[in-house]
Amino acid sequence: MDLFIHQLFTGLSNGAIYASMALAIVMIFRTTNLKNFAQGEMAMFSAFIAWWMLGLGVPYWIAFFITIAVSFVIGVLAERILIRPVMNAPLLSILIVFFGIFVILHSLAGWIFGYEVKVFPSPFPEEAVFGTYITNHELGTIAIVGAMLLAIYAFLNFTKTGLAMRGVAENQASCKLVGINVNWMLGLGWGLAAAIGAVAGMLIAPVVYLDPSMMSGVLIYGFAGAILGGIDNPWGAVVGSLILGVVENLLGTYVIETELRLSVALVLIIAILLIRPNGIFGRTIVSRV
Amino acid sequence: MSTATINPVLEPVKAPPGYVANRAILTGGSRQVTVLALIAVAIVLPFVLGEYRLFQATQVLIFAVAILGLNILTGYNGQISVGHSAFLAMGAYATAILGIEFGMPYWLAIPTSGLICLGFGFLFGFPALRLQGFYLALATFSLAVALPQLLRYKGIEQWTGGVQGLFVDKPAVPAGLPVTPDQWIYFVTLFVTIALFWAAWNLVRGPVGRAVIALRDHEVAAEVMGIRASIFKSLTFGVSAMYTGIAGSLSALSIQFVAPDSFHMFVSVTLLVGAVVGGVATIWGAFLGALFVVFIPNVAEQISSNATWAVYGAFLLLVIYLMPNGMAGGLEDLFRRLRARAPGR
Amino acid sequence: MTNLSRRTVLAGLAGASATALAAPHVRPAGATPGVTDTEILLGQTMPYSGGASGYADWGRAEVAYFEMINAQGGINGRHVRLISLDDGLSPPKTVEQTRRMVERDGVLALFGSFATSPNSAIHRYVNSRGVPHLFLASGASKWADPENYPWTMGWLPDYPTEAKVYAQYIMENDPDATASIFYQNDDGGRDFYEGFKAGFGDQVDRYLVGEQTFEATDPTVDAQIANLQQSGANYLFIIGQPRTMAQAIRGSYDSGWRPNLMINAGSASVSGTLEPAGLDKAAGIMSVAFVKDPTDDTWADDPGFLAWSAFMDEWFPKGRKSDVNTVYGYCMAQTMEQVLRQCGDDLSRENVMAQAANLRDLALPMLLPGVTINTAPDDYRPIEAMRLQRFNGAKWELFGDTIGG
Amino acid sequence: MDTILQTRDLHASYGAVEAIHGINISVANGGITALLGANGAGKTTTLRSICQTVSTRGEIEFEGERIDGLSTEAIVRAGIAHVPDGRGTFLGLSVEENLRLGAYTRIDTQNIARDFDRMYDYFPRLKERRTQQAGTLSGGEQQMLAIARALMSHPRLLLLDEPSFGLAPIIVQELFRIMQEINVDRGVSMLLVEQNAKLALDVADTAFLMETGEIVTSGDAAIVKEDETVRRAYLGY
Repeated sequence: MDLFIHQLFTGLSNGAIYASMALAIVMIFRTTNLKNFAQGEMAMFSAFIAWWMLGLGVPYWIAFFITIAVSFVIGVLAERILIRPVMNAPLLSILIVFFGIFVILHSLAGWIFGYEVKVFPSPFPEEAVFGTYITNHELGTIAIVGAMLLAIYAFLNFTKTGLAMRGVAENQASCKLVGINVNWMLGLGWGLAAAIGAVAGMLIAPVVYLDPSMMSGVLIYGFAGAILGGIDNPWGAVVGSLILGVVENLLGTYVIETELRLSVALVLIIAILLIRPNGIFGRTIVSRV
Repeated sequence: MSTATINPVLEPVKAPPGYVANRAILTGGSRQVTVLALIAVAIVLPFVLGEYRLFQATQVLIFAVAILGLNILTGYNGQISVGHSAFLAMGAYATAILGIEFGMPYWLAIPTSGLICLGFGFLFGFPALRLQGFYLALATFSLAVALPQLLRYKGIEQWTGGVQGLFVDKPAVPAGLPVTPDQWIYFVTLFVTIALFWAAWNLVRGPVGRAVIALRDHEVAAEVMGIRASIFKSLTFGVSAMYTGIAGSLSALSIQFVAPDSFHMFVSVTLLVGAVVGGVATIWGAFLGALFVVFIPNVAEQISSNATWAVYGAFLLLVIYLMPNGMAGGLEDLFRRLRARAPGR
Repeated sequence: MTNLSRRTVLAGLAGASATALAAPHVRPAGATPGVTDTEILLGQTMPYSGGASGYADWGRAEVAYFEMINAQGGINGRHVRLISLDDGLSPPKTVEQTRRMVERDGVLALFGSFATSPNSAIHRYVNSRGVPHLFLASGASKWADPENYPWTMGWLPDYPTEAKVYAQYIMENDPDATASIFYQNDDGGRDFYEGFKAGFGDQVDRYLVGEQTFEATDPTVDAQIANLQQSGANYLFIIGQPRTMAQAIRGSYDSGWRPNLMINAGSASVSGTLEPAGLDKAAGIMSVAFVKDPTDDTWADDPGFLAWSAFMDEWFPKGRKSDVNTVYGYCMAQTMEQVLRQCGDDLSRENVMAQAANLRDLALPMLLPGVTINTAPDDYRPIEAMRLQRFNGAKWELFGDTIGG
Repeated sequence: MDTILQTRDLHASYGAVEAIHGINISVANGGITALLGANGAGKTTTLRSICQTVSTRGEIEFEGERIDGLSTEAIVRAGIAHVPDGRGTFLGLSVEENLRLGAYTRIDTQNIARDFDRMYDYFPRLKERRTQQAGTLSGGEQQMLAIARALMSHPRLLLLDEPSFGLAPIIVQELFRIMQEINVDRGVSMLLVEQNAKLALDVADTAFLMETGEIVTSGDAAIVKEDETVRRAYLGY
């Protein structure tokens, strides 16, 4: 029983990490209908920017917010410079551009900052408040992910810009016809996703340590979690990630050998997708002809 | 004329899910001459190139087959797979295990490995049918992640060699042939490549190919025309897996070693890069893509050994921006422009 | 304008691949490949890209070392050039790069290629071709097989032997304890695992109560640590990449389990592993050593250490002195240097192998006192001696006698 | 009656293919102008040209100002709303969200609330389905939604592309009745593209007739309607 509770908490805190990444993925999907798999490397790069500033003696929270702002700008610029020219190209070309961004950021980070693992500080105090099952940083991560979720949900559902963004993801031509500047919305979506990714990177780095490869695993899990829950839905992405974190741990503990748990988790996700093609909480867009 | 209305004809030109199909640089007789000339060059090549260059040429052919396999699925049928490294691994391991456990000669092991991948691809294609776009990508990706893990699994390591991998014997040169083993594996690869490209060339132009392309461009309409989507798509998946599996088999014979690390999911992305950079839904693009994925990393390493992959990524973006239809499309544009310039044509 | 630039780029691409294809392969007829009157050519593959890039300074230190030797006049009047190519730890790429170096660049020998599966991929190739394949940066036991693979020789103490040291330590010093193991699910990890089990001999079931693995892609390993904790073992032996090892050290501490930890020497870097884990949490960790730890001030006035330090300052300023991989690279390059010096002017591949198998009590400046390199035609294990060390929260402290050797 | 929209020598093309070849049309302020013609005559392209969603050459003047060369968004802000062919509904959004997007360019919050009520008055069915996903609406309801969405931007000129397309006659009648009502109540000028010429000529004041990208004739709707030759040759009834 003790082991079960322990694994449950561990799964939840892992799930929160996946969820922070999943939120960035959902954000960009909600604006552009694209699933940006360079998102993880963008988050990694953001974390390095923060680390660099902390090294210069900038206080944590100032570095935190500057990093978010810088990442936002980088996101907007990435959309403008790298994605805009291929916006009307087939999906595959865009995928390859994502891959290009992925390898460039990875390689540059290694070149500039080095490949050895680095300690990234947590903003939360180290003394555990709630026993040994869960650290303060993990609790803090869950709280921040929750706050981001609420903010994203409110932004998308209760603001005009958020509504416009959802419109852009669905039908760019119609958006122009109601007077929305689609280009700006796409840029904004990339910027916000990069900003969310920056938060994710800064939350994940203290746990997995900072190095250019820090996101390689998290990205897989983040995507899997987002797709499991429903990639068009921030709630679904978070819940999907938490489920993935817990189920994966329990599988690895009680059912199969740990080395197979990712494979089995992915097979389960596919099985679920076969039954619910838009994820557990995903919406199907009905179209009556 | 009745008042029954049909929507206005003029629609903005939308990009199809893949690229415009079948861009042919050359047509008719001149094409045949070119192909024959290329084959002739390919046959002379091993007697001109040094050993290492010959090895690279073999790798280019192997990658071309693997990329063609992916292209059949992704380019012609519009299904994106980021899991083809799994079929590469399957073909390679099948050849290794058939040789080691059953003593099967390589010339039998190559087609057998292909058939095993065909079967597996077909079976995988069935559930994959229900998934589209990125969900299919996730499913195939899972395959690429899971297979190396399975290959390392202790329970089956007596066959797979587990984390250590397996050695594969190089095909023996038939008695009396005045070629080295390296030249022989090149010729075996060349023979298989020509056969598979010829088959693909005919396949996409025949009724089956038209059905597959129709499914890509408009599934519902194709079904109305009587094309059984489920069978065709699964079959496409199978054929695609077979091509890539055969490439894996050739790769095992030429590298002489298979290990789980050889089939990292990164290889899947490399194949996809080759397909897009070469030109999706082109037969010859696979060759250009193979040249890119084999040579550009080395060129990038020469430019910067510290940030090799940043240079590689820059090359990649450059190709995508400058040649949106891949190198095959880009070359076609180039030819057209040159021809337009040439006086008296 | 766009037309122009597009064409220029195309031409550039075509030009690049044309040069790549047209490069001639020059080899003076009759002579040993890679040897001229003025130069000796060596080759290696390293993971300069991909997940194992953290080890790349091992290779960079070696390249830098030979640059230093060259500046000092080379070896017997010849400069040594080490070609160090990226394989991203992918075996097919290793084969390609190795064949390039052997067949096109014409290296005399391969030296210090990194990791087990890349070296496995070229194991047969180099042996069927008769290319010296020396001093691999891998501790798999299969490299010491002169009968079947006479051209391949490792350098590190082999992994199973290292693992046995830990098992025997537990049995001798804490016979009532139980142990667990947590290893990366790859060839290196499996070597340690098998060696650890073998170290307990027929008592393995009595001692080894928990085992878990991890993948390089696992974002966290808390789940495995929780499972190991459940086993209640007193000892935890961790093998793997520094990032995961640091997580495991921290996790086993934070969870309140706090077993006695042992880690494999390859990842026992203070700056690379223990600092990220937290020095307080790492206090008490055991490992083995055969080189002087560069962060240990015991060696502050040691001439060997000072020579290494001077080398780092002048020839490899970008490398971090706290990174033990640079020490490994330094020592390995010195071993290679010794082999080449012993060869004199007979730089045939056969003689290179013969001299590599003829190292006698070679004491290198950065090897621990008591650790020497010895090889013979039937002994392809250059380093067999090692010493136990314990981390005191600030630095490694050696204890006990030299083991093996 | 003065003119709200005037085109002069307007050309439009899709890539290399020119679809309309220098047309001159004008829309009367406060009136309903019909643009008629067969399939492929260039009617839809004409509407798209006005909104600048295709590339054009020539002049377009709206309320005395040149709008050719402006972005689509700017044209919408200037006071033109377009109900495109295929309706352009945001299928995944709710009915209310579709309407909110229609009012995207407006900042007069109180008036927006009032306009919501007005739209629901015109189209009571939309009110019933306010929170439903727009994709679940029937064709007629979607057409109503498209018109309501366009009106939410408070336009002075409404471009309508085949509002009757695919709808049952009884729905079409209701739709056209409401359109006329809006035209009269709110003074919104309309440029109506229709295949159903008879219907269009019943509500329009003026009509332009297009064939293969050119205007072949124009005039008072009532006269066009009675002109036997025009009817036979171009309108097919």
